[in-house]
Amino acid sequence: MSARNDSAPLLRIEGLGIDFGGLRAVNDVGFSVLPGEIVSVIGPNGAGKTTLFNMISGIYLPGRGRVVLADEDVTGMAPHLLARRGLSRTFQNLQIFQTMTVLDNAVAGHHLHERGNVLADLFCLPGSRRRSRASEASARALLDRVGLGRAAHHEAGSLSYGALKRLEIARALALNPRVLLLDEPAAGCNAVETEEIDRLIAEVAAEGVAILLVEHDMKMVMRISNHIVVLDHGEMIAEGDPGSVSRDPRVIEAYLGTQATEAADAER
Amino acid sequence: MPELMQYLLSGVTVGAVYALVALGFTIIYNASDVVNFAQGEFVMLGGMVTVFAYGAGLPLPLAAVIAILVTAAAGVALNKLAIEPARGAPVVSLIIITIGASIFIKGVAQIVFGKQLHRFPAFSGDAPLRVMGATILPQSLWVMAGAVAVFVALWLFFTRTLTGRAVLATANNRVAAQLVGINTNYMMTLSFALSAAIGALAGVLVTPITLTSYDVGIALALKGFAAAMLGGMGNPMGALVGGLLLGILEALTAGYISSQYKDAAAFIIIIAVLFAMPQGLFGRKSTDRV
Amino acid sequence: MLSVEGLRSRYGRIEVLHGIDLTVGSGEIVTVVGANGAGKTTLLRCLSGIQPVSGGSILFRGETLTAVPAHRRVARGLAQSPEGRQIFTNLSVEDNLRLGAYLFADDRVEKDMDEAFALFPILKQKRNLSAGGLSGGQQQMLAIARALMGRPSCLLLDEPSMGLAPILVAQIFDVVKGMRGLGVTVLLVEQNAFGALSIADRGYVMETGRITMSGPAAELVADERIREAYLGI
Amino acid sequence: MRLPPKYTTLLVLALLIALAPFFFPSSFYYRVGALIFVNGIAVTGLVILIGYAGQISLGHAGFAGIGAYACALAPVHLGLHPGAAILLGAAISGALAWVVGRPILRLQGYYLAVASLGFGILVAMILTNEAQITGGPDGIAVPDLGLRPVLRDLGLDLSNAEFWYVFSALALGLGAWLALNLHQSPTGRALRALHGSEVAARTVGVDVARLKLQAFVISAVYASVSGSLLAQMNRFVTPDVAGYMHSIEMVTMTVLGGAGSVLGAILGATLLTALPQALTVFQEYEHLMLGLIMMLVMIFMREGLLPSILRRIRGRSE
Amino acid sequence: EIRIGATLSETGGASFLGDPQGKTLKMLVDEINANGGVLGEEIRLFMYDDGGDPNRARTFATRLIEDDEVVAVIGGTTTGTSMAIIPVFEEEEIPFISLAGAIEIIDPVRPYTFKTPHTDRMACAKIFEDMQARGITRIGMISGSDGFGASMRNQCLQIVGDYAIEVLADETYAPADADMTPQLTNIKSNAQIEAVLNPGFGQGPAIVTRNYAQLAIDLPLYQSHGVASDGFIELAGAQAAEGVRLPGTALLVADLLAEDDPQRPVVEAYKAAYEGAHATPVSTFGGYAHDALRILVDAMERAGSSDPQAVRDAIEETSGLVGTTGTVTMSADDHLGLTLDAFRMLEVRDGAWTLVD
Ligand SMILES: Nc1ncnc2c1ncn2[C@@H]1O[C@H](COP(=O)(O)OP(=O)(O)OP(=O)(O)O)[C@@H](O)[C@H]1O
Ligand SMILES: Nc1ncnc2c1ncn2[C@@H]1O[C@H](COP(=O)(O)OP(=O)(O)OP(=O)(O)O)[C@@H](O)[C@H]1O
Ligand SMILES: [Mg+2]
Ligand SMILES: [Mg+2]
Repeated sequence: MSARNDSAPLLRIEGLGIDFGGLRAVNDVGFSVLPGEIVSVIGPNGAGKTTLFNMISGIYLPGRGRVVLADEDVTGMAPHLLARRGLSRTFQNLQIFQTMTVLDNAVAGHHLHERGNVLADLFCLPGSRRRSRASEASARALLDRVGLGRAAHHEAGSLSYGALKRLEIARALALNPRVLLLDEPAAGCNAVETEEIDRLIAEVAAEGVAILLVEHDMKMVMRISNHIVVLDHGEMIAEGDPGSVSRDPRVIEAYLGTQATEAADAER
Repeated sequence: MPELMQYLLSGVTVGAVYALVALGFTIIYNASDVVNFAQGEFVMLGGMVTVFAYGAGLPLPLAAVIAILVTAAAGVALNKLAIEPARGAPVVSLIIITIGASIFIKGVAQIVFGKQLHRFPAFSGDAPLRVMGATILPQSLWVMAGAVAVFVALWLFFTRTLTGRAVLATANNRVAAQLVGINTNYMMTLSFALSAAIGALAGVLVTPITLTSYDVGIALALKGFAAAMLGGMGNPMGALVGGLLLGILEALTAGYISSQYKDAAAFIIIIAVLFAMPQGLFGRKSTDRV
Repeated sequence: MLSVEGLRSRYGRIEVLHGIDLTVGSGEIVTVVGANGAGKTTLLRCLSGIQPVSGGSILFRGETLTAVPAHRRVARGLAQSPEGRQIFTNLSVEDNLRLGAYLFADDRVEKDMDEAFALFPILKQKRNLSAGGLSGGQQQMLAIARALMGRPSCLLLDEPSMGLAPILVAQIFDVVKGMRGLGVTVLLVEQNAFGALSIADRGYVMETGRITMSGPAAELVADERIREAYLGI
Repeated sequence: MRLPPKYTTLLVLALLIALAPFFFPSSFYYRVGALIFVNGIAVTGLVILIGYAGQISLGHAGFAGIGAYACALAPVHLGLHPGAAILLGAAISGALAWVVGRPILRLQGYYLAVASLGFGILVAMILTNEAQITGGPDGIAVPDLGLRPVLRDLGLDLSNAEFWYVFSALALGLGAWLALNLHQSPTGRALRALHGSEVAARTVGVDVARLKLQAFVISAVYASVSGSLLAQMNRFVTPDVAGYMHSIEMVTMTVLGGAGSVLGAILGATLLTALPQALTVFQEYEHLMLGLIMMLVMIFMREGLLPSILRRIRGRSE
Repeated sequence: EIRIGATLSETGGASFLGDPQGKTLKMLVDEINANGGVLGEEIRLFMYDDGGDPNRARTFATRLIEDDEVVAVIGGTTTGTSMAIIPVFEEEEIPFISLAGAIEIIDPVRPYTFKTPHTDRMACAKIFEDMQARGITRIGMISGSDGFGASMRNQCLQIVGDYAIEVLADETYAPADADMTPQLTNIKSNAQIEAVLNPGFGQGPAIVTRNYAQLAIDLPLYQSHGVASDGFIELAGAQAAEGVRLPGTALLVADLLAEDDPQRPVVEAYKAAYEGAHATPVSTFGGYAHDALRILVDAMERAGSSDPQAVRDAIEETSGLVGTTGTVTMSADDHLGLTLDAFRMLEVRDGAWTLVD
């Protein structure tokens, strides 16, 4: 915990909030994520987790507050500009490039690093070709990493739900992000598959990427988080390390439920 | 001042024609996301069949009813023979099918009805009515009444009936619609029948004003489409308001600016409106979240 | 109640179900577990009729369903809460629920809707909002509630706990358990295999389009292979 | 060694173009061929816009009109060489596409369609109404490209139809090559990505607005060149070239052939250009047949001619 | 056999013109063949529908020459299609008789290009003469924006000065417009205007006429030869059309012609044949095709050959040929061969066309 204060945060959120009509979907949320750290955001359904992600990644314009990415105020910046600054994410409601192959989906994630000029692309100049080849190689490696290597040439639309979730992770990683936002990456995966994803996330974090995670699988969250932020009705109701959060009575009441806590304890 | 009044009356007359055509697009669009490019041909069929039935000696109201039924049957046939077999095809492919259907129907009409212009008598005579120094033909009132009646009927259909909502559900998510027990094929057939019937009704009402021939469909469909988009596709209110607005805009431009560029003015305004309201005046943004 | 024999299904040229045999007795809760891409979703899609079947047979209450279109199966009592939720995003929450009871127009619809709202109070709060604006978990609740509105005698649930907060997962499993008392048969596909097996009567294990194991749920939970492959214990 | 799909496509195209004349019963077919290629150019541009980027335009005939009238007017009023007029037309079209594309491309689906339709109608209307300059609805003559005499001096004596067959085939080849390059390039991939999911494309760093605009401009240039070539081949042009029927025809060709593939779309152009010639035997049943065939193709080959045919061939070989 | 080609706008915006032309050609060719053909050979007609699209017309022109190997071509229903295909025939040296109105087709004279309809300019002249005779000096114009309307408007504006007539209002409407009251209101509100001229064809003029009556505009209304048919009165309504004048051909008033009018037998024969074969009344436009074929056949018979060059020369020497449009006498610098008296000023009286004397 003390380590948190040592290095400069990669992502800092201050007093972030947004309203939809009369609904305060998110209000006054603030925390920060350090390089190599995994911060989880948990909370009941409709607490505002995905909305928070959407504000951080530039899909919604925050109504209040600031988002600071590596000391730069990026509040309300367009998603593609954020991507160029190293922010990458996955989606709770899958956003797959359906008609492209699995490989092309992953390569598209690498877009930033192969971005050339339309004219060069039109005339197939050598630079453009070289960049293409390089991104393909790194995309393949990523697909192998998430276990989709064999499906590289399938049309993305033909994958099962769990496979698509992993494809999204691969695509987000292809960006070589500094900050990675994962919205329920383990949804649709069984316990064993979830552990694989766990490992992957831990590896990525170990490379120095700041990770912000939304997940309802408490076992996973408790296992890998360095820090946990709890939202309820858009407000932060608790924050801290896994141990303290999981014992926080307010969190138990609003989110975990006594049954689940007991079950988890029993399993442990 | 009487000029302005005359422009407005003209605009409302023409606008009601556009609105009727635009309303016809609504149901098929709401059931399938397809803009039916053959909608103009339904309007043509409505007018043409009435012309010939009336010409054969039937009383006008009966001729009109026959025309509407025949056109509705054509709509059902279009769905059964062309749209349903292509189930699962991308929306653009379905649109091309409707373009093909429009060419086909026009081709048939050209052979069956010939290439002459036709009209039948206005329902309530040709004596113009005077309104504040301007004049309007009684048939225009019929067209306006028709547009309003269809609008009200559609509005009730989509907001007050379960079937109306089932039609919306079919377009929104076909698989889910089947999973709750909606017979999506039937919904499509129904919507083609209703759209065609509305188109035919439009044809019946406007022919005394605009005249009809085998190839009036495209021009009407184009303006109706533009009107529907201006108002917001799929929303009956949008079709009505979009149509009237388009008609009035054209009339005012023709009256005050330039009759050569009246269509241009209409489209410039459409583009300007869409720039401010990308879903048209009454269109709702779809709320798919990520 | 439901019996499946030699069921085969394909996407285009690729067969993904290679002959599935499965039965679900009346009032039983049966769960199917399996890895990503095993074909669980495809199986449920075949049962509800939105996925064409290329071989085998489906018998429901003694009648063969293979040629019955999806919307008629609903009338026979088969309802599904599909993968990916598949709610009507452009319609209001209430309309979504009302359409769940599309085949009915009696007083019970109101009552069922109230029950759904009692089960998921958040849906009541949002009843007039368009369903596309709901959070992921709220949409999942809506999908389940909509399936319940269809008064099924057999309920097909595809990962109902997905995206739900732990407190609600527990609640969903309670609801499923409660189905037994109402005489509703349930076929449950779950990634939370531990939870599913602990409320189910029997279970099937599916691997790449085939059933590889089956038995009473309690036995499966205890099975070493299953614990290792699916429960992560 | 297997050829990459790009070269396979170009090779197939080149073979077809080179071999077809051996089957021509009369030199009239050179004319049909040239028309196919000219339409093929416009349609290839639309593959980039519709097939890759998923944006519908019902106004591309407007750009064809600009290209065509540039060839009619620039040589007379600006003293430009007809060849340079093609470039001028392309430049104007590109610039105009860039200007109108900004607001228009914010729209989606049918809203984009109607806005672009409005643009096309505007162009057609100016060409029709400004009769002092454009010759009005009855059209205007276009100066000759003047390349044939040059070729003749070089010892290559081609008839008018033959010349245009070769010339437009080369232009199409170039257009197809560029479009195929784009397909596999980062830009092409990004275009296809935004077709799949705009949100996701944004979050991987695609500047969606800019990219759409680029696709729009490129396709406008294609349409413009197509219009220019048509005008110079016919030596005469009327505002019909900019009419919405022409726009709809272009989109129909693209989708009918298979919007995602260059070869497919060219196949669509071939079908819709050659079919009316073949259907003249049906006399007054011509239109009916045309509509019927369009419907049948789309019903039985819902992804378009070429993709469906390929799928079927692959399906059988397995 | 002798191969003759035609490319007409049987469909599309100009189908009112092209359709009767196509029907006429087919009917007459059958008739000629039934009577032994020309020069002892059968005529074979290759006819295509260009839909009014100049690009398609050009393709069909090439096809007629290269593929069908015809010796002469009739067609080009519209000025646009005609102008688009003229270069083909001039280059290939095939005689071509256009059925379109604009003066550009035969002015300047091109060796192989002829036409049968009087020019729009002549129609304008006829109308302006009539206006002059009635003492009208200030007029309003409302024209269709299609090729026909725009071309005639253009030519009328060019010569209107010669008649000391001033155009005070110049409105247009699009071919498919449903209501012209705004334009007519503008004309009406200009108190100086003494008459209104409406160049156009199709439904536009009928709607203009109806709106004219609706607005109770009390000035003489002139239509063009574009609507010279009985259908016009029916569409506009007899009441609204009452008093409308237009320059028409003898065809429209066949039964009103003087017994000794040289055109009478010709137009009566054509009218009877056409109306016998088709359920629709004859129109001026079908007459253009009738005359074109007659000119062609006459030239072949005089030349004693169907060789394109010989036929061309013979057409140029056509003299005193009585057609439905008028009496045709061509020369090396007149490839039309009609004079203004080909037009007759007609007026609707009691729901029927009558001759204005
Ligand atoms: N675009 C929108 N329009 C209307 N309401 C919205 C919109 N986006 C979010 N909301 C509302 O804001 C609240 C927060 O939603 P959000 O998706 O952030 O929840 P969440 O914490 O991600 O929940 P879950 O765990 O179910 O995914 C919800 O009540 C939702 O209905
Ligand atoms: N639309 C499709 N087209 C082609 N193949 C498909 C399609 N949908 C699924 N598949 C394939 O069918 C197989 C079974 O998929 P299915 O979705 O049934 O798996 P699942 O068991 O539900 O997996 P998950 O747990 O990830 O949801 C997978 O190999 C998948 O790739
Ligand atoms: Mg969420
Ligand atoms: Mg699944």
